[in-house]
Amino acid sequence: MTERRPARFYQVGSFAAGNRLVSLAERTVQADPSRTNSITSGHRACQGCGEALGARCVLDAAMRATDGNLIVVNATGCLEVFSTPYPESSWRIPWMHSLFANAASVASGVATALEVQGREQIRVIAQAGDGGTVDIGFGALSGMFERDDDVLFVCYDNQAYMNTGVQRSAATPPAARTATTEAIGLHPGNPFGQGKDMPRLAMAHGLGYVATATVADLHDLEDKVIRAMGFRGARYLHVLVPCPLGWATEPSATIEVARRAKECGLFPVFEAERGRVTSVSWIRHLIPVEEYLRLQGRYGHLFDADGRAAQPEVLERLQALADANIAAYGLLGDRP
Amino acid sequence: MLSVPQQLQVRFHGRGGQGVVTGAELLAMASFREGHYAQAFPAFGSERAGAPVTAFCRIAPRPIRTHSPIVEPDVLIIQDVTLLHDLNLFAGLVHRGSVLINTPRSPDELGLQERIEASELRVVTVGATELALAHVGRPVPNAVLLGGFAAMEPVVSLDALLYAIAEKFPPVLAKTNCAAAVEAFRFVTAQSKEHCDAAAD
Amino acid sequence: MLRQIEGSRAVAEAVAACRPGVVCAYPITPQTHIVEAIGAMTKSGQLTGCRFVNVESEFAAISVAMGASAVGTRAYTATASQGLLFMLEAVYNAGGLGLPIVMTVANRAIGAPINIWNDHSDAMAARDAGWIQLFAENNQQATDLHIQAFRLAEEVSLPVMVCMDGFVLTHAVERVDVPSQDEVDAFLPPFTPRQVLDPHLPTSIGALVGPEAFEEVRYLAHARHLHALNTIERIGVEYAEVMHRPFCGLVSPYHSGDAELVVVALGSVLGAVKDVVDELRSGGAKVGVVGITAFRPFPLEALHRAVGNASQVVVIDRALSAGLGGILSSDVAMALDRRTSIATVIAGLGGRAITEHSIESVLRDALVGRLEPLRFLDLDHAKVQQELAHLENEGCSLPTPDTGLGATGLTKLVGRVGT
Amino acid sequence: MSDQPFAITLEAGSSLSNKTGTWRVERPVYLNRMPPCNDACPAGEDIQGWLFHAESGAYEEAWRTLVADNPLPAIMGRVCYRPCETVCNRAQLDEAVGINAVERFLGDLAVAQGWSLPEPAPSSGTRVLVVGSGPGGLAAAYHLRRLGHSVTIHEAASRVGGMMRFGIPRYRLPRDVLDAEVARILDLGVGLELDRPVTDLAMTLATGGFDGAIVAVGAQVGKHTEIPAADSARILDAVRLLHSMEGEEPPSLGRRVVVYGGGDTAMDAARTAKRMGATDAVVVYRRTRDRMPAHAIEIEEAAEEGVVMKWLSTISSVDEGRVVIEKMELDETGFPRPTGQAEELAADSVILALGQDVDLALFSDMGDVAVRGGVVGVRADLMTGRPGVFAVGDAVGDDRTVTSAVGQAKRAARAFDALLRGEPMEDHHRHPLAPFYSLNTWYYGDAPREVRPRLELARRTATFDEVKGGLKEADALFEARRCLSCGNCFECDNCFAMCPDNAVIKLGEGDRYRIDYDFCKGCGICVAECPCGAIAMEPERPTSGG
Repeated sequence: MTERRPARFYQVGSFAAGNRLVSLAERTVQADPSRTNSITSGHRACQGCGEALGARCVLDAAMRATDGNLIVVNATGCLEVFSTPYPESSWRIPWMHSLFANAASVASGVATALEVQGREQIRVIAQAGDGGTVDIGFGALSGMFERDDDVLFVCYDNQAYMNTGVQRSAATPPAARTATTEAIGLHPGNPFGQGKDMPRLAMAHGLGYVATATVADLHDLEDKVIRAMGFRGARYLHVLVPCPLGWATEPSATIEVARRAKECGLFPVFEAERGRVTSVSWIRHLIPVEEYLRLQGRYGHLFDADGRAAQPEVLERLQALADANIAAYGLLGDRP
Repeated sequence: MLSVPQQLQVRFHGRGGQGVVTGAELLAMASFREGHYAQAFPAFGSERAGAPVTAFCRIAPRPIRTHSPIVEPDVLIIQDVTLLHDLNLFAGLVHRGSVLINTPRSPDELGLQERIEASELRVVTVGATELALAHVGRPVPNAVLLGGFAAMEPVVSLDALLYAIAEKFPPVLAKTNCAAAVEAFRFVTAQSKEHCDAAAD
Repeated sequence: MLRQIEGSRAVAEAVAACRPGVVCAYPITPQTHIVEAIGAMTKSGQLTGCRFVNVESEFAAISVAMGASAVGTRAYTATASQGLLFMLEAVYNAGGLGLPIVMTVANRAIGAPINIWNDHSDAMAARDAGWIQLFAENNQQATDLHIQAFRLAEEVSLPVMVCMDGFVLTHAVERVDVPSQDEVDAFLPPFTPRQVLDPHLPTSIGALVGPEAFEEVRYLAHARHLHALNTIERIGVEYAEVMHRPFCGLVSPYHSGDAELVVVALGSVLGAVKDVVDELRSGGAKVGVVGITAFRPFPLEALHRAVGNASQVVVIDRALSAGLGGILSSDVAMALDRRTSIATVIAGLGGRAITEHSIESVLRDALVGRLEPLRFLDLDHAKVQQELAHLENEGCSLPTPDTGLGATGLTKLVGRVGT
Repeated sequence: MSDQPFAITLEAGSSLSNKTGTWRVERPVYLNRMPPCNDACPAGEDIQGWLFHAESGAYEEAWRTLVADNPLPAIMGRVCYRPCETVCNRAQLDEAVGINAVERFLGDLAVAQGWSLPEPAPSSGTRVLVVGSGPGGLAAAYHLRRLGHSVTIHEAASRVGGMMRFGIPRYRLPRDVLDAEVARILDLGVGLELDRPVTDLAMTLATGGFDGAIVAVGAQVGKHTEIPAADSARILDAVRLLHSMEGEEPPSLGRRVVVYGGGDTAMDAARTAKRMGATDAVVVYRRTRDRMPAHAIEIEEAAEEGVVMKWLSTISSVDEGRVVIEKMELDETGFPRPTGQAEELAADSVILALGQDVDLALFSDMGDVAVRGGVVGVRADLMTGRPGVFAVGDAVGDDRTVTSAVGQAKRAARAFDALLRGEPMEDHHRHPLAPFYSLNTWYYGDAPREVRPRLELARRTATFDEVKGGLKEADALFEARRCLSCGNCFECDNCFAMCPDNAVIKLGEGDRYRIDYDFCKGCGICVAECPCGAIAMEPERPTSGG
């Protein structure tokens, strides 16, 4: 993560994917022309899909970390649907889709079999959207965690069921509008006080490694994937991947939205080992939550036509959530 | 080899924890050793320790195809005397059937005369629990009781039974159970002799 | 080697002899003894090169097996009843993907009302999942079928379900010849998967298939099943030779060749039926029985041949399709000529004992043409009449299921057998 | 694949046959924008261009890129008023890039390393006269020489350098630096004739057999104003004063000196007086500070050195040892008018710095050369009414800085060359400007508060002979790397890395990227995440696309 690599302040493109002034090793995997492109062109994801990008970043990094010895199990969801509609597949790595709820279990089977075959050098990643992780897939996931099977489970969190038309999931944030939590009535959008803190739940299983990341910081995301592949046993990576369709954002804003989610404190980016938080990606330029929410149509009901706060009390509650994260994780680091 | 009539059907009664099902299995194994065809199976239930448990054993000279429960047993093996109060205990027992009861008391003391005479039953008792406690140190009468059965029914020999016990149980447990079974065998043999003598009078 | 052994134990040892790489299961009565035994064998070291995975549900059990199978490892699991239904989504998926998993189903009724005893409702609920379903008549067959199941599954790239009646077989201690490791090795070659997840030859397994190709996919699955009919017979023959067993193929006929009345049934009830058949034949009645070993793929031709010229077929159905009646009998009907009449006997639901006596009375009724198209064996008529009457007072009048169905076309099929 | 289950199992990567480019309604295109620094540089330097090389420590390459436009970086790095830094986008992020300091670093490094200017092109046989050896003259000579023309400079003074030597005090421009960069130009084979004032250009051209001339005479004549003064009063001219600082005996000014005027020259005079031992140096100016023509930096530095400013004041009379000052006030139009209030100031001498004029007598016999308001009339390409005769620097007015003189000299030289070759002056179209909002500054490391003072410090350390010190190599590198590369791709790989459709093709170091329109869905992430605004969306043309 940014804190781990030597800081190169003032430098041109210090935080860009690549930087001609630093060694190839210090650039992102995505900056490398020889990257795997684990999910290749021609997939049917929406314009500006954060999940398509996130999956490529995660898997390409994992491919580098495992020297190409990777098998991926995919839960049902957008990622699976847009990547493998007969007769074309976008995957360039061994990939299997079984069901919505059982990706973790199938991955357990793959990992166990590889162990029996004495081919432990081949590593296994199970991946799912937030629905396949925190909701329908949670039982299988918890079982895989508890058995400490040698699987990295990656959740591409776009905070709702996008594949079926943007319905609410247990990862949908408060006040967000979905097809099943419409922005109408006394309390528009998703209720406060619900949902699962999945990374914390993963940590509660005592996993060797748990981390969160966003598609906005490739260095951080890739470092965590590579780090995760350095562990054996069950691991969990939670990646925030904005969805232009479900969040009602500009396709071009995907990265910016993810960046703001982190910079306002609503999405804490951190690493944990054996249930303890070991490092935190600091907020670089703290922004009020409005600057994050404003970009998204799913929060449109919180602002009036002129972009002024239509429901200040709701914004305050959301800001309070961000502030709580900032305090809980020390997201401002040692800066005033 | 000891002969079996066309088919001998045994029903075991006991309580959860007394090894009723194991008793039926042991008898089947002994019969197998003896060269017969046998089939043992429990009366499947969701009972827990203490509840009445029933098990069955079929013994035949040729392959047993049926998997129906035994409705008309030739022999009852009652591992727990307190079950005698249950009227259904004797349900389906054939005329002139045999009953082996785990108790130190004599059949006469059990107040079964009426029933015995009505069905011309042959009732044998042996204090298997006491023997088990004495030899095995645990009140598990199943194997012991089978010693009595071997003496009572000319279907499985004592050797076949001891072989089955040795095969089923871990060494120490097998040894002590065999000892108890042997004693039960002798006891019943003696008892039957008396019976015959008495009958001869 | 000949042994007096519990059915579950015999099956466990047969499966172990097939050298599975991954065995996973979730506890459910009456399947537990099988996986307990295999688990013990992996722990004791008796079964090497195998991992036993304690999963958190049947859904995970089948899924773990799928993952293992997808990387070319022989995978096995066992379940029953609610467990099979809980994993059913993945059961269909494994069937669709053609992953050669072998699964024991210790047949048990499905609640509600909750019931732990034997019938075939669970297997019937999964009959269209694309799996091969084999039914064992006794524990010797259960043992043998598991060994053939692995060979079969891997040859035709389809998962195989070996069904054995819960408790009746799983908990019965019988004389079984459990094949030795050498014998099994001689019969069962190492697993070479049709499709495998491999970093060196990446493929994408489990695509989204639209209307443009879905029907073709299903057609090919059907073709694969029909092809399996021959494979089952071929493997049966080979197995009989290697293991010195009587051949057991798609169906097992018994005195059916010259029979005018043929009983068709699945599983452990066949033993009792055969006893009854002997009994009736000794009385001169021309009765026979055909046991169905392969329920899926369904052996239409083999069954047709086995039934021969029988004018009447009585199907003993150990499951009920409420609102229709027999499930097995519907399939059997497809294998019969028009002139052959067929009657369904619903028997042994939820562990209800099927006694020789009851079977015999059914057959005697059939022989004199007094068997209704649908009969519930040993039904407590007093009880149901009372309940129906009660309902009638409530204002809703119901036909009694057995006579009620008598009004349907099925009656026309019932002909009298020469007396 | 044949044995694989039909439709259920698919070939890896087969989606490449699905050309998603058809989804696109807008397409991203790479472009170059004009960085504000380049846009603002009077010398027309490609600042971003030479910073790019400096960033990687390729200093000689950086210097060569620099001198392609300006042969005097060491001088420019000292005397330029840095309009580039005023407009630098980085100023809105933390602090403007210290362009001038890096330029000076490169200039000094080149002198120290003895790097020589590029070899001239083969001789064109054309002879060009350059009048004056100031920045304009030297730059013109340099560019013409490089283009293969033979050049002769006629310098009126007995020493080379013009106003750089006789106008800019040593403490701002050490003479060894001046000499070194001049020598480097002369080494190219530029002829220099000292003490050769050109009084009649037409005649000089004719007699000298020149094909043309570039006139780069400086504003050397101090303006005067009538002030009642006692004979004993000591009044000098700033231009002369500064001139006399070179070589011959400098005049004595006394302890108390009053400078009259508000331009850079006034500041130079006051600060020079200070250095000559004056205890008081007072600048008297009739308007307010914000109207002072002198550059802010000059005023600051003068103030730091103890120079006192008297705003809204005029000198009404001068006597021995004192001057009388009248207070002024600004009228509503902002024009100063007398208040009548008088005030006395002790003064041993008064220096007049009221501006300079150019002596344009050399054009007197050229009817076709228009001279109006003390400056020569020139076209956009700096040619006077007489074909082949160009004028640059002070002579054409403008802001009369070294930097603009150098810039004009370059343009004049190129125009002259084009004229001689009979080619039209190629007018390279200017790219659209790269404003701050076109950048995505997230990707540039910020300078935390604590290091900002250090930035300034690194650029100026007071010494006696030279006010500003040079940068250490580390600081120069650090400074160069602060450049945002506004409007021009620096190959950060963001577009390549962040395209959800892998539709950006990396062409390799130095070759930038190409959009694969077969697959680009036109989401615009590459545009949004380009740090320097070098990609833009444009409407899809119906005919093209994936």
